[in-house]
Amino acid sequence: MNMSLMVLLLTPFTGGILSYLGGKIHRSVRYTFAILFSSLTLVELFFYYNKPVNHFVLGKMFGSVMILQINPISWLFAFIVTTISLLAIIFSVNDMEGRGGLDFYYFELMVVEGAMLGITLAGDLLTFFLFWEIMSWTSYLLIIQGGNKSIKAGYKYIIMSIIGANSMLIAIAMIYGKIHTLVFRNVAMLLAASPHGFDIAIFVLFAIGFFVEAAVMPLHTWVSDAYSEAPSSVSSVLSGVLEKIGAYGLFVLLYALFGVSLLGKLMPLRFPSPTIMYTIGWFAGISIVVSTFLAILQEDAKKLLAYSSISQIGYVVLGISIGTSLGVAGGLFHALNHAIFKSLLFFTIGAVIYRTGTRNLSELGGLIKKMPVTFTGTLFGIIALAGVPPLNGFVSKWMIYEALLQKKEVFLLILALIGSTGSFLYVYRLIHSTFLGQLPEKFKDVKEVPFLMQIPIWLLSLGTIVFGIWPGLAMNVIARGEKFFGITPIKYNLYGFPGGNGMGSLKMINISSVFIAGLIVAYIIFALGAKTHRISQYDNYAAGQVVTKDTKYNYSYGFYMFFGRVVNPVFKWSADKIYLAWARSANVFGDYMRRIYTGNLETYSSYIVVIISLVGFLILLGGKIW
Amino acid sequence: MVKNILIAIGLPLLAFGIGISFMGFKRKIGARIQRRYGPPFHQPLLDIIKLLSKKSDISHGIIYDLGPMIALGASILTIFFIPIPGLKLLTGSADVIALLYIMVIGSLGMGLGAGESANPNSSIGIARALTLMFGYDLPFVIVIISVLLKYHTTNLYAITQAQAGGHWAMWVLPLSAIVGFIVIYGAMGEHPFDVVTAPHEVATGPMAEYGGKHLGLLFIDHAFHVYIELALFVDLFMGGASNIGWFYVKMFVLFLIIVFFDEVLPRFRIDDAVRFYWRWPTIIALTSLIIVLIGG
Amino acid sequence: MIRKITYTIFLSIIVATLILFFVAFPFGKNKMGVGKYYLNNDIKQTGAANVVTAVTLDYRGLDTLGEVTVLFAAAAGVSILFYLIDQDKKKRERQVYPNFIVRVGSRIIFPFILLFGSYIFIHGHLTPGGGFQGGSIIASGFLLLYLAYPGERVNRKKLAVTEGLAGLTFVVFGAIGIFTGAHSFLFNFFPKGTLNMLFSAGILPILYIAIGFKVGSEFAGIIDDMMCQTVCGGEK
Amino acid sequence: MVNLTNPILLIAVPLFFVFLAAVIAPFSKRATKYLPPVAFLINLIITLYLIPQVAEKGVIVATTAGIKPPFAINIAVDGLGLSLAIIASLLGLIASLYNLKYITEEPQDKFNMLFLLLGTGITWMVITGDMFNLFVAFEVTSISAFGLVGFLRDKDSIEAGFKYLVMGSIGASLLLIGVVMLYAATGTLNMADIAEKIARFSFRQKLLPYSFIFTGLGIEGALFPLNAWLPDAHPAAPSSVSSILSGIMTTAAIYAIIRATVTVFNYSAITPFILLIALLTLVFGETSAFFQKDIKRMLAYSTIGQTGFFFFAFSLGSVQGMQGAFMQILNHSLSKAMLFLIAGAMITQVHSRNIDDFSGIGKKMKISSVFFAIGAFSLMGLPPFFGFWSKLTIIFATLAYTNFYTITLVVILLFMSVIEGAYFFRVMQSMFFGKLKEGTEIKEASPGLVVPFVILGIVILTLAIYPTPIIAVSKKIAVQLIHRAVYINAVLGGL
Amino acid sequence: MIFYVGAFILIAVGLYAIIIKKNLVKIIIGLDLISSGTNLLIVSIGYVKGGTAPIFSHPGILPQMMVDPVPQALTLTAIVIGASELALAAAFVAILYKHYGTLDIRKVRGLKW
Repeated sequence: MNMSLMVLLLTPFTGGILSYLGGKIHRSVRYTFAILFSSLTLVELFFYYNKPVNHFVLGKMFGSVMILQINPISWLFAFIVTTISLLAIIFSVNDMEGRGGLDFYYFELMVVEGAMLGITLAGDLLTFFLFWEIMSWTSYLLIIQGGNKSIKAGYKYIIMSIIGANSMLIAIAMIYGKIHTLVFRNVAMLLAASPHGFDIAIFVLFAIGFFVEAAVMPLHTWVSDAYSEAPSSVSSVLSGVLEKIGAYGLFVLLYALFGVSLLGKLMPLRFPSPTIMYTIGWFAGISIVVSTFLAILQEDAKKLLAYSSISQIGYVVLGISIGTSLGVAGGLFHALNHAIFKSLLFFTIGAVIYRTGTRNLSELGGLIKKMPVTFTGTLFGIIALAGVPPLNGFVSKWMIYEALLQKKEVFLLILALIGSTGSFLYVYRLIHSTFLGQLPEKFKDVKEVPFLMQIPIWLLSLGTIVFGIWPGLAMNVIARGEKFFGITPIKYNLYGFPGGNGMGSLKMINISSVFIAGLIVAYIIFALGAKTHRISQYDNYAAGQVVTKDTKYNYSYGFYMFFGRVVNPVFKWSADKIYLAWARSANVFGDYMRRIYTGNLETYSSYIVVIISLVGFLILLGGKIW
Repeated sequence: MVKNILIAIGLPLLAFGIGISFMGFKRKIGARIQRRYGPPFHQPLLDIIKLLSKKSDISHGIIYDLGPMIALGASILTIFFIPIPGLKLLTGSADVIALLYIMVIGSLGMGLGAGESANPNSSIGIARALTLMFGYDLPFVIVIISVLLKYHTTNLYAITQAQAGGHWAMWVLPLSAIVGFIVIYGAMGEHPFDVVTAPHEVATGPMAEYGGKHLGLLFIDHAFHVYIELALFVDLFMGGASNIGWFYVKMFVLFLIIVFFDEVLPRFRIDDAVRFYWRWPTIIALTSLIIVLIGG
Repeated sequence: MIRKITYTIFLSIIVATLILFFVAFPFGKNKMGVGKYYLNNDIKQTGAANVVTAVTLDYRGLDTLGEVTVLFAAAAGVSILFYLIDQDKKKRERQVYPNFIVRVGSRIIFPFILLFGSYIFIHGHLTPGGGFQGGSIIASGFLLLYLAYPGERVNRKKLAVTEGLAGLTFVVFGAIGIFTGAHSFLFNFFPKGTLNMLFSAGILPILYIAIGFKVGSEFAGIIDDMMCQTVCGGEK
Repeated sequence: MVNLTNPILLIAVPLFFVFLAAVIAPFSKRATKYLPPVAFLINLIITLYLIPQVAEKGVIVATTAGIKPPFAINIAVDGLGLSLAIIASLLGLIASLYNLKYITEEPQDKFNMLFLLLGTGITWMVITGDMFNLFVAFEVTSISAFGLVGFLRDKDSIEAGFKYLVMGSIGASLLLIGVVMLYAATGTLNMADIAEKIARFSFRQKLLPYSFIFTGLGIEGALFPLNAWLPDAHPAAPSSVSSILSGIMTTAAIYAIIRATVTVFNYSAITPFILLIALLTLVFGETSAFFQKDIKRMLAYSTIGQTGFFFFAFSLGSVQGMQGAFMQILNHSLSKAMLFLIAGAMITQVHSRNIDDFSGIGKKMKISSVFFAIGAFSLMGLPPFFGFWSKLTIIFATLAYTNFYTITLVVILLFMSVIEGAYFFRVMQSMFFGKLKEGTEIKEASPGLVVPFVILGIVILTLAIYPTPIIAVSKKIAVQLIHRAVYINAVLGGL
Repeated sequence: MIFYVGAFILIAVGLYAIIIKKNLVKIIIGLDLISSGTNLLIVSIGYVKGGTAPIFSHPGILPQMMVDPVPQALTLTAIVIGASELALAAAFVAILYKHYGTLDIRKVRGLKW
């Protein structure tokens, strides 16, 4: 049984190779292998549902063992990885049809899945970093599948991701230099044994790496381009899983490597939580609010979702950074929930793009009549995303709010609440401009997406409901994980939280049942009234004018333009522009620097003379040689 | 059990009754301020009955129908989480923070329905409504947080209990109460924040396409809405009440003040409204919050 | 001007440091380390009267192999650089020949030059001189011929074969050492003979003869390339 | 019984073939091109035969002229030397196989001889145990390299060749002066003997000869600022030659520096200085590579950067640093050689060296482009390729002691690796996803060109899948190198 | 000692020529000067005061009377190598002249940066 952790890890890689080779035979072979092996991974994963494995030695490197392990938290993230990847594979069967290089695409998709699985299963920093690097460059290859523009986006991504990985590498090397072991448990033990000022540097360097991947605010600039230009299924993997891996990294960093008490020791306590964690919380808070504002003003559906991802991952990071049991649980739970609803939204928007070929919000509209399933999926997605009961996004956000309140981190709480309110604006924009309003004439013949593409939408919509009404399902895993890392889990039951200790109570089943009852009452009143009859979308109030087919009688461009007037002055400068300015000046500097290779022979030979005479000068300075 | 069923049936009726009476008062008082005679006090009820009993009605699609229903259902949901004198109701299932989001469901349903109607006036109205909500939410959450911090609980019923005996939050946290009062204007869409439904600009905004029983449902919803806002403020800042009568009186006084200002103020442009909310109310609310933080 | 002064200063610093370094090893002082061993054991180990030859070919024979290889590489490099795509151009156009005296004189002297060169490398292990010197002298004979008869060419094929065979001789004689008892490259497996006799010092004379041929042919080749370049391919 | 395991055969056999080529050439020019592969193959087999011996004894010493080492030139092969000899033979074999199809210019016979000589000289440099012999081997290498750089005889290659020649000659002279100074000081030329005798000299006394030797070798070893000839010379040569030059020749010079620093001078006090030089080499190399439009020139600058990288690792002076340096040398040699071969194959199709003209050829030249990506990934140190492990080792070695100084070093190091990633990814992007130019007929290069670099690619992939033994071996090599007494005793006391 | 100084000055002058002189031929002359200087240095190192040539031309000459043979052997090698370099350099200059029509190094600057 122990060996099968290796089997679990190798399954997606094998699947990738097989589907690549199978694709050379026939495309159906490719799909079969890809779906089969990714489902197999999921099935294998369920063998470990309640069975942590601590130590599975892969090999020995640099005098430190490379091990695989699985604990409830890594199980949770592995579950996210495998599920979303499986759905993405199913979704892209139809979505990617007709593009070139599909064998390679599936290969990459499964390799990325395997690499992310490897990250969650890693039991030491070396394994972790190994898979991290594999993940970064394979996911780069996925991003650039989306056509010409995506290449530029991918370039940005890979550069930032290399920077992040490298800063992580420095941190790992510093740990290795300090204690000569890289296994998580030993590292935690030894770090705690001898706190030192450089540990803060280690922490910061790690955090940079994770911030890039998780897209926390100052290092988020790759996200909006990469998510929007990549193929839809890739975007959902990126947003649903890749960001979560960054969050997982942060979790490991905070709780498996350093621990709250050590962090408290490293910097004197002045804030509600250890200074470092509080700082991370502020980064998260700022990314929640700022990216919400940016999302509100987007015209591009996928860009909107991309900024929304930054904002939502801010909640995850914020939750993790609070440091209390409730906060951690909230953060982890939100990671799961965000994976579900954000992938769902990327799938539905992907479905819209698949049928209409555009992701410009102002060109779309009225698709509800043509694509009801997609609409339903989007509806569930946005309700969950906005954190409105009774769906899952609400529960985890609520936990984070409560945790913040408990810790009296009120300013962060304000940011979190405001971000959530702001998200109503953009989710409404998203669903309104795509599905509601006027159906443009050119999309008259649009059909619902094929069944294979509906499957992920159905399943994920179900997920938003299930985890919304029965949060205890997820809390089972999270609580066990918290126990594993030595955090006392909060009280919970299947339907919610009994509360206590400064924390409010929540019972999701009551909310949803009363809501349904209210709906029934409203329906009764509605049904008592006269029968309605459907009218055409052009039969509309237009202040006396007649709306004809060629009229664009729709409000969708610049939806929140007036809001833009309020916030635009603030967004004149952005992190992206600053980075670009740095890059430009570095470029100029480098261009000057390389002028040292003048192409002149005499200059080159003079370098030699100068070097030797410098040595000679040094010797002469000393006066004598012998 | 019987009591529970009675509450389940009675509470919505009570809330509706209170709400509809205030709607009547508003029209009457407003008319008197403008030196008109005004419609009869029960005119809103008559309107609702008229609308519901219309013989023909149009529909733009399922979500168009569903929108008002969701709005009404959500309002009914909400009232069960706002304690009335002597009853905890379901406050144990959702605390104040949850309540904030439960209250949003209605707007979402409303927005969906209005969006489906394919009328740009509705869309603009919803866009304004959401933006306005974003605007007043910032001071509002700060106010809520200061109250929660002050009373060390997130349970609305417990907050009400803590204010028993005249220790109203209004007196303890005057600045927060003032901001809360300003926020109610936005939440209820009263002047100067009635840009959402501004009939002269966007033809009553979200409701532009609605008529017949749909509009009837929305009227009922509005009655609930009035009740919710007022009851919430009373529970938060005015210490609830010992019996229904007092509760009603407190709500009425509050409502009276709101209506007086409502009738004499002009209208903010939407971005000015947001700017307004993010400036003074926010600063005042933050001041209050800091006072709470320091004072413990 | 500033450049000149600057670099003069730099270079004088280098010279000064070098001088300072060599103060410890003054001119004329006996600095011998391994040299002493060579002087003492030369007769016994190699049987060559000329210790320099013994060092060059025996103790440091690998250096000499390298040296020959370097020369070979240079010759190949020169012929690469002067290689003309158009083979017809290699045909030499008739030019004005030098005067009669030069032509006839060179023909008379040429055999003597060859003889002298051969003498020098054959007696390399006995007297000052050796393969390189002898080879150069031979090559100078070829140069003389070229000056006298610019229109004629050496047979490059034969030169190349000579060159190759000479090199092969060196390598093969060196390699035989590996298969003899000593398991050592360039092992002097021939009888040492008597000191100061022509047939002495084992394989050293053979190696020197090979080097002589090799150097001679290589230099001749380089001269040929250069002559060809200036006379026939010069203008393009 | 033929003693195949005498390391001197590594020199003798190829030289035999070179002179044989000279004999054959007048009769058949075409026949000469089959000689280098054979010679390199024999060399490869010999080196493989030597592996168990080196593993057993540590250092194997071969004498010349049957005289004991201090008094005659000796060949001393230790782990590092043998590994480099293996790499040199392997790259030589592959590049000469590549030459069979690639070289169409005349005079082929001379080219093949010089090519073989280049490989021989490199092997010679890494196995010799004598300072002056090192100089001779150095000259064999560089003179054949001068000729090969000028082989195409166009404007660029002649200019580059001339610059290279002048620089290389100055370097050789400096090296010679340094060697002579050592002789004046110690009266011997054998490395081990010098090492023993120089121990009585102080740091200051050793500085001048060391700096001469360092500068002389540094010119060939592409150290800043002596490397200015390299970006001209490496691209100007035919691609197979560039692959040898970039892949192993600079490395051989660095080997000589390492040998001189560690074994001969035992000069650990100099490391801060050479660390600075290594860092500057790295920075200037990578920065300049970033701005190149010419693919071969870019690769050449990248070679400078990589040289700085592994020289940096060496200059850390620790066992782990040496280990990292060795691993990076291995990685760089294989990858860079392959990249140059692929670039050559692509240039035969595209007829341009401008990166912009390479856009979209990934769709037509699939094998070449994929292997280009493999090489680039390995060079950048992306897992699971071998470069990842070497990069990791070097970083770990640098940060063995954490302070602001080492952190700054690592930050610079990794920043440069980001730049390297940036330009390689740029090229690959345009290759795989760029638009193919209209009206160009590009197809996969002929199998004669593809097969050699595919072999090399398979070696790289094997290392990627199974890096552990090499890492273990590299550790052994590093330990052996640091414990210089082993080498000295084996040479002086052995036999 | 004057031999040493002479050798160093030759080397320095050679380097000077390479750096300062613009004519290609002068540059290769500089190269030659360096190698000549080096050779002179090597030979003068081997000199032992009052020593004779290391040749056992007649029995009366004993090893103790001889100068160091090693530098002489080294010089032999070094000379050949220097000569080879020079030949190659001259060839390069000839081709450069063919390409550029001038011997001015300032004109030969096709490759830079």
